[in-house]
Amino acid sequence: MNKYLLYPGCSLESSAKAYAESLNAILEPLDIQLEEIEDWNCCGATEYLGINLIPAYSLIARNLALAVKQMDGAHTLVAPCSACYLNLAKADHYMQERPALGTKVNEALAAGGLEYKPGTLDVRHLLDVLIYDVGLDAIKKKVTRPLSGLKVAPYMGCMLPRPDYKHRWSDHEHPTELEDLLRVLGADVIDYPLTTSCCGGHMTQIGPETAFELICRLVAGADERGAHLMATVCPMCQLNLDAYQGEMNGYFGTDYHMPILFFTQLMGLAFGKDPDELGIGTELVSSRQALMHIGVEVPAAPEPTARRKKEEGLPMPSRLLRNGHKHEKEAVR
Amino acid sequence: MTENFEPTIIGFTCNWCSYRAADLAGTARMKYAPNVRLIRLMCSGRLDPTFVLRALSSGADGVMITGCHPGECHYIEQNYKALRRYLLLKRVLKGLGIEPERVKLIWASAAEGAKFASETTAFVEEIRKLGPLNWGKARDQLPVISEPIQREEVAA
Amino acid sequence: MPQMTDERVRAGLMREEDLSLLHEVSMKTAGVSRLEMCIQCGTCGGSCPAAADMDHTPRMLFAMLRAGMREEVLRSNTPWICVSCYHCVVRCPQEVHIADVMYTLKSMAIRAKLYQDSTAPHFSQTFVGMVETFGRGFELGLASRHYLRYFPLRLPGMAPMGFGMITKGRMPLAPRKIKHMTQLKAILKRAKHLELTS
Amino acid sequence: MSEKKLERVGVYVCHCGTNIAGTVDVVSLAKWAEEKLKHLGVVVAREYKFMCSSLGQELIEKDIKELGLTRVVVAACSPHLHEKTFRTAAKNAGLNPYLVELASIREQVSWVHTDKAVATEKAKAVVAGAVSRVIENKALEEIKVPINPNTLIVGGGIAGIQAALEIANAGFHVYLVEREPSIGGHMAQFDKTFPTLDCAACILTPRMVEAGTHPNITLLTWSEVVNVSGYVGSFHVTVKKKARFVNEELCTGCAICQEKCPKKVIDDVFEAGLGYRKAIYTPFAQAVPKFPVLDKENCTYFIKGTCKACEKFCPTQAIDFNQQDQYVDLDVGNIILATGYDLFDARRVSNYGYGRLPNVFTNLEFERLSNAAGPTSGNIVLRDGKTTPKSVGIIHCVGSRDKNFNNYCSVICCMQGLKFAHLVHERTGATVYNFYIDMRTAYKAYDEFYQRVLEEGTLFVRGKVAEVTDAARYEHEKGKLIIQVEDTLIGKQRRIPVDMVILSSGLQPRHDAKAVGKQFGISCSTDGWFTEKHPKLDPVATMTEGIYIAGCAQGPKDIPSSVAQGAAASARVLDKILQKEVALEPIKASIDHDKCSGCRICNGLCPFNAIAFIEDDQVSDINPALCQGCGTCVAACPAGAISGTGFSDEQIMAQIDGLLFRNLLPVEA
Repeated sequence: MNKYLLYPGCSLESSAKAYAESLNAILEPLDIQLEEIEDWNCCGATEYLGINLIPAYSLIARNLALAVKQMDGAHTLVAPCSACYLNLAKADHYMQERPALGTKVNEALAAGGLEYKPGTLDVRHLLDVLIYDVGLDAIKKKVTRPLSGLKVAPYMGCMLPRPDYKHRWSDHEHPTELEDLLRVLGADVIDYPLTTSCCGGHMTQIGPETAFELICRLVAGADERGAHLMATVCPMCQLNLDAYQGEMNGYFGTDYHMPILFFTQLMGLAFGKDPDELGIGTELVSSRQALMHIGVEVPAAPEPTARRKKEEGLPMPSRLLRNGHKHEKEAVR
Repeated sequence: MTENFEPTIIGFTCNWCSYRAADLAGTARMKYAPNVRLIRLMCSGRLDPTFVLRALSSGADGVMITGCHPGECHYIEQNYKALRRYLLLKRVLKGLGIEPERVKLIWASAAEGAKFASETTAFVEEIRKLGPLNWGKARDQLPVISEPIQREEVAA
Repeated sequence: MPQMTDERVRAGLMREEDLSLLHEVSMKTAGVSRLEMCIQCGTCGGSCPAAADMDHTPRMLFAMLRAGMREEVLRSNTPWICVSCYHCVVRCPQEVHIADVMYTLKSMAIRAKLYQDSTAPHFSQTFVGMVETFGRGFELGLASRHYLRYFPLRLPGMAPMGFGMITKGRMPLAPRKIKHMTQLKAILKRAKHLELTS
Repeated sequence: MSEKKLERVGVYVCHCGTNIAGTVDVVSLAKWAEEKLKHLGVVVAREYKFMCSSLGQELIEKDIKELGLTRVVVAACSPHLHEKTFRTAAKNAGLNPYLVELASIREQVSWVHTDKAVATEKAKAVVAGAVSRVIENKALEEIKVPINPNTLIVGGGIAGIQAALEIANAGFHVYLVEREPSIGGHMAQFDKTFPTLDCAACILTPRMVEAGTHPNITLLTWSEVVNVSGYVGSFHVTVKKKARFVNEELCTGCAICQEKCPKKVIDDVFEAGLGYRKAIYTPFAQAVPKFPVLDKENCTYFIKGTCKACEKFCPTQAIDFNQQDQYVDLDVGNIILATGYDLFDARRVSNYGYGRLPNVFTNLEFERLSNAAGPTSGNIVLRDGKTTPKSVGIIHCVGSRDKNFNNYCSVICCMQGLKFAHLVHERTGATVYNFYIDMRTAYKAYDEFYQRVLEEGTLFVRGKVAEVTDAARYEHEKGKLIIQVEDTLIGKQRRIPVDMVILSSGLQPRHDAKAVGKQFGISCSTDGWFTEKHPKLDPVATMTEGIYIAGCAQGPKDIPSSVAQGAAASARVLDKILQKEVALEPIKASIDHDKCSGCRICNGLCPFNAIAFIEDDQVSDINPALCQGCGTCVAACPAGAISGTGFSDEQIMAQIDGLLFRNLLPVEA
């Protein structure tokens, strides 16, 4: 059993409870053990960095320092929230890039009897661990209720594939990891060019008009392409798209009804888990109707048809890089 | 003592990049610390670590090794060999009880006269901070310099 | 000699000391900002999902930093509109750490008390206040304080959402507090001291 | 104690007007050298206003003759300036030129220091170093090697063709090796050439034909160099002639085989993936040579064992399924590498959507699209093969000037982008946008072309495009490609819907440039282009004697510059050929076989493959003609068996001591 350290982040205790529940439900079938960091604190989201530099990084680094104490052979710190993931990874990265910052942060940590040597931990997002450690093959083996017939828009958001200090993802703009995972679960993944567009972040709180515009782009884009629901990997994305969808509809006079589920909830469903176990039903835009597509009887999965099959006209260039690699990431390595 | 200490430094340059950088610094009349005396080699790959030890044992307080940037060596890749020897040499110096910082490797292209000048001045200051080279017993342990200085006898 | 009127300053005839502005921002940014490398190509302004709401595109802001237009930069709403999506960061051909520069500009604007609309700074400060008190975020507390002050008119529209969140158990009514609050406070106290002295 | 006879050394201090004398006390320096370095053998030290003048040189020559000097030190400027001058002077006076050393007290002393006392002290050290060193200098003789008049040119693009024709027309033989089935290179793929818009084929084809029929040119197409050995004057090269499965003696180039071949293949090379060819093909109608190539991977006969349509219909029985790869050995005196460039893979800029969005095209695709001989007969249409675009966006700097990809400017893209704008405008009447960071239209008649395109109504937007997307936000964007960009001249983000996007993909070094460089013993810059000997004054020579570079292999450039470099390289080769023999600097390493333990440590260190192991004697040996004198092996030999002339251990050790005044005064034991 692979042991990882877990930094759950504040949302998983509150607005993203469903993420926590569904994550718990899939751990056992996938044979992963997550050990929560004791007494972790908030990472400061995108707020603290804009007020004070050293306190902001010290706040983040306290978690890294606490995690090191619990390492015991585990090197990976997993964060399910993209914002938390980025903050933790960023602190680790910048403490190395600017040693002066590292020294100051450690001076502050020393006031609490703590210390963090940058580079000690491998900070990774949950999706990264599931795709690259557990692997799509292992996940596929656990699928008992393929999601065939369910049209899903894969939504990766911003802070996961960008800035991507350690080159963990296939691409900054159109990464295919979430898409690949959903396909393994049997879902009909729609072509969703907005997969890494922004959900508005904290703008729902401070500049709602800006946020509504961004939410609308995402929801409208998924709706136009026939998605039954959107799969997310981040509590903030889920909150913005789900909880503010109603207000957004009011603002624009639209009537979108786009359920937003965590990818772990979809994994749980595909693994045959009970919706209750996965926190399904806690979303404000109900997914009941969408899930009816996989509800009763699972039809035989039709072969996915090529997205742009062309019999005539000029040939399309292959999406593979010229050196035969699928991703920039592999090409660089 | 270190306040007034003027270090003496031997600098090795390669014929194609760093010596030309020094030439350029001259042509452009850039001023830098006068403590470094240069030796021209064809390539930094020619640098035998013995040269460095000889310089340090003959009275130099520091040694500056310069060459073309990685990937720009006029002999294709010999500067990488200089780099490897340099890293090894630092370990040897440490073993001898000499501060490894007394030897520094600097890449400078033929166009980088300004870099050559500023790096030289910076290195002189670093050596000034370290103070005069104090060999202590280390000089006796030097196995590499077997040949005694002969010319003294000629003159004597 | 003509007088240095405000208009002249704005027209680009700067006082000499302001030419250090770019360097100051660069030094206050985490990591290596590479701000001086900007070639004004506009990749950032083109990439920004929220550019329409900004008074200056990030690119213009960087040009203004070069020109030493301290007040104008710190009054700009651009850093506050930035949603930290990092599109500009990964696309920037000069690898400028744009998002981190935005954080720096926010903190400088707060300190200089120059940004006019206090909604965003207040939200950040309220959020940070919660974290400094409890060690964890507290959405309900944050939301109630912030919305009551800045968006009272939004509240009716949001009521169903808030109600839904609470009834579905997604918004706890009481904050959670970490165990070693004293330790966290000590760390932050030292960090703030270091911030002021550096 | 030592009976070693002292050398007779003369020291000459140059004032260089006030250049040196203004900062260094030259009079006391000369006096000091004469007195304090007497024990090293200094018999005379003089100072003079300009040592490099003929009077200064005569002074030295006179002393050599009259005082019987055996060594000379000139304290003056950098050896890179006047070493040759003073060596020649010594030679004139009967002294071996390699017994002269320059002490650089101008570039390294007077020009970079200000305090006269300090500068004079440093000058003394530099002179003492040079005197100590020169004593250890050995008389050396230049090495002369004959030049084989044949030349190898690798790469049959326009640069290689130009070089081949120049040399062939001068009456010397050229082997022109080309990897593809035909010569012509990238230029053969283009439609029009900027800024004059002549048709590329019209100006290139005659040159190709001339190269193909020239009695002094041997074409080796569908071939690659697999081995190179030797040195300037006598290189031995092995070329692999890949099997064409077509007997060149019998084939008439009638093209019936291509017509009858049932197998259609997407042509990724010549047609940039936009068109088709057959399994047996010539890449284009005007190909030189005219013989087709049978592509084994796609041939139905080779895959399934049946078909042979080409063989059946060939009127001259030229198809030969049993043909094997051939290896041809060539002896040449000089080599020109004109291996060209690869196009940057636009898929890597994923925000521009190439490979994902059908109507995003690369520049090379567009060249084929607009080419009358291309897959659409020159009709500029969308990927459906029929719709004419009503609006087109041309994006500059794709993969260039970008630290995420290639850091450098690809030089040709601005002009190419303007050319495309003109062609689109002329043939479709569509609205054309050009998105640029900086418009770079230097060189003759280029900016005038920019003016012309402006006049035609092309819309220029200054801003690097952020993304190309099909995610419409508004009704008028539906079904279009939306180009999102900051128009930096108005400081606003714009979303411009167009039907077609053309990416000006940059130029980058051939994927195998590094390996090819290693094969020929030349280096690549950090960006991967072949490194020239001097960026300004010697742009087509390399650090390896006898190897020249031309065209885009040396860096991005347009057709006129490529042609100029091809001609320049050929002039350098002709110069070598006409000299009949070449003198090599005698700065070489050599191995003392008595000391060599045969450990072979040095064998792998030499980048020029100059060191070989002699099995019979169990020792290593250095080929002096291949050795470039870097000295890495000298420094590495654990037995001290390798010595380097001109830069021997003795010389360098002595110079160290001299610089540190260690040998100045006797030290009591």
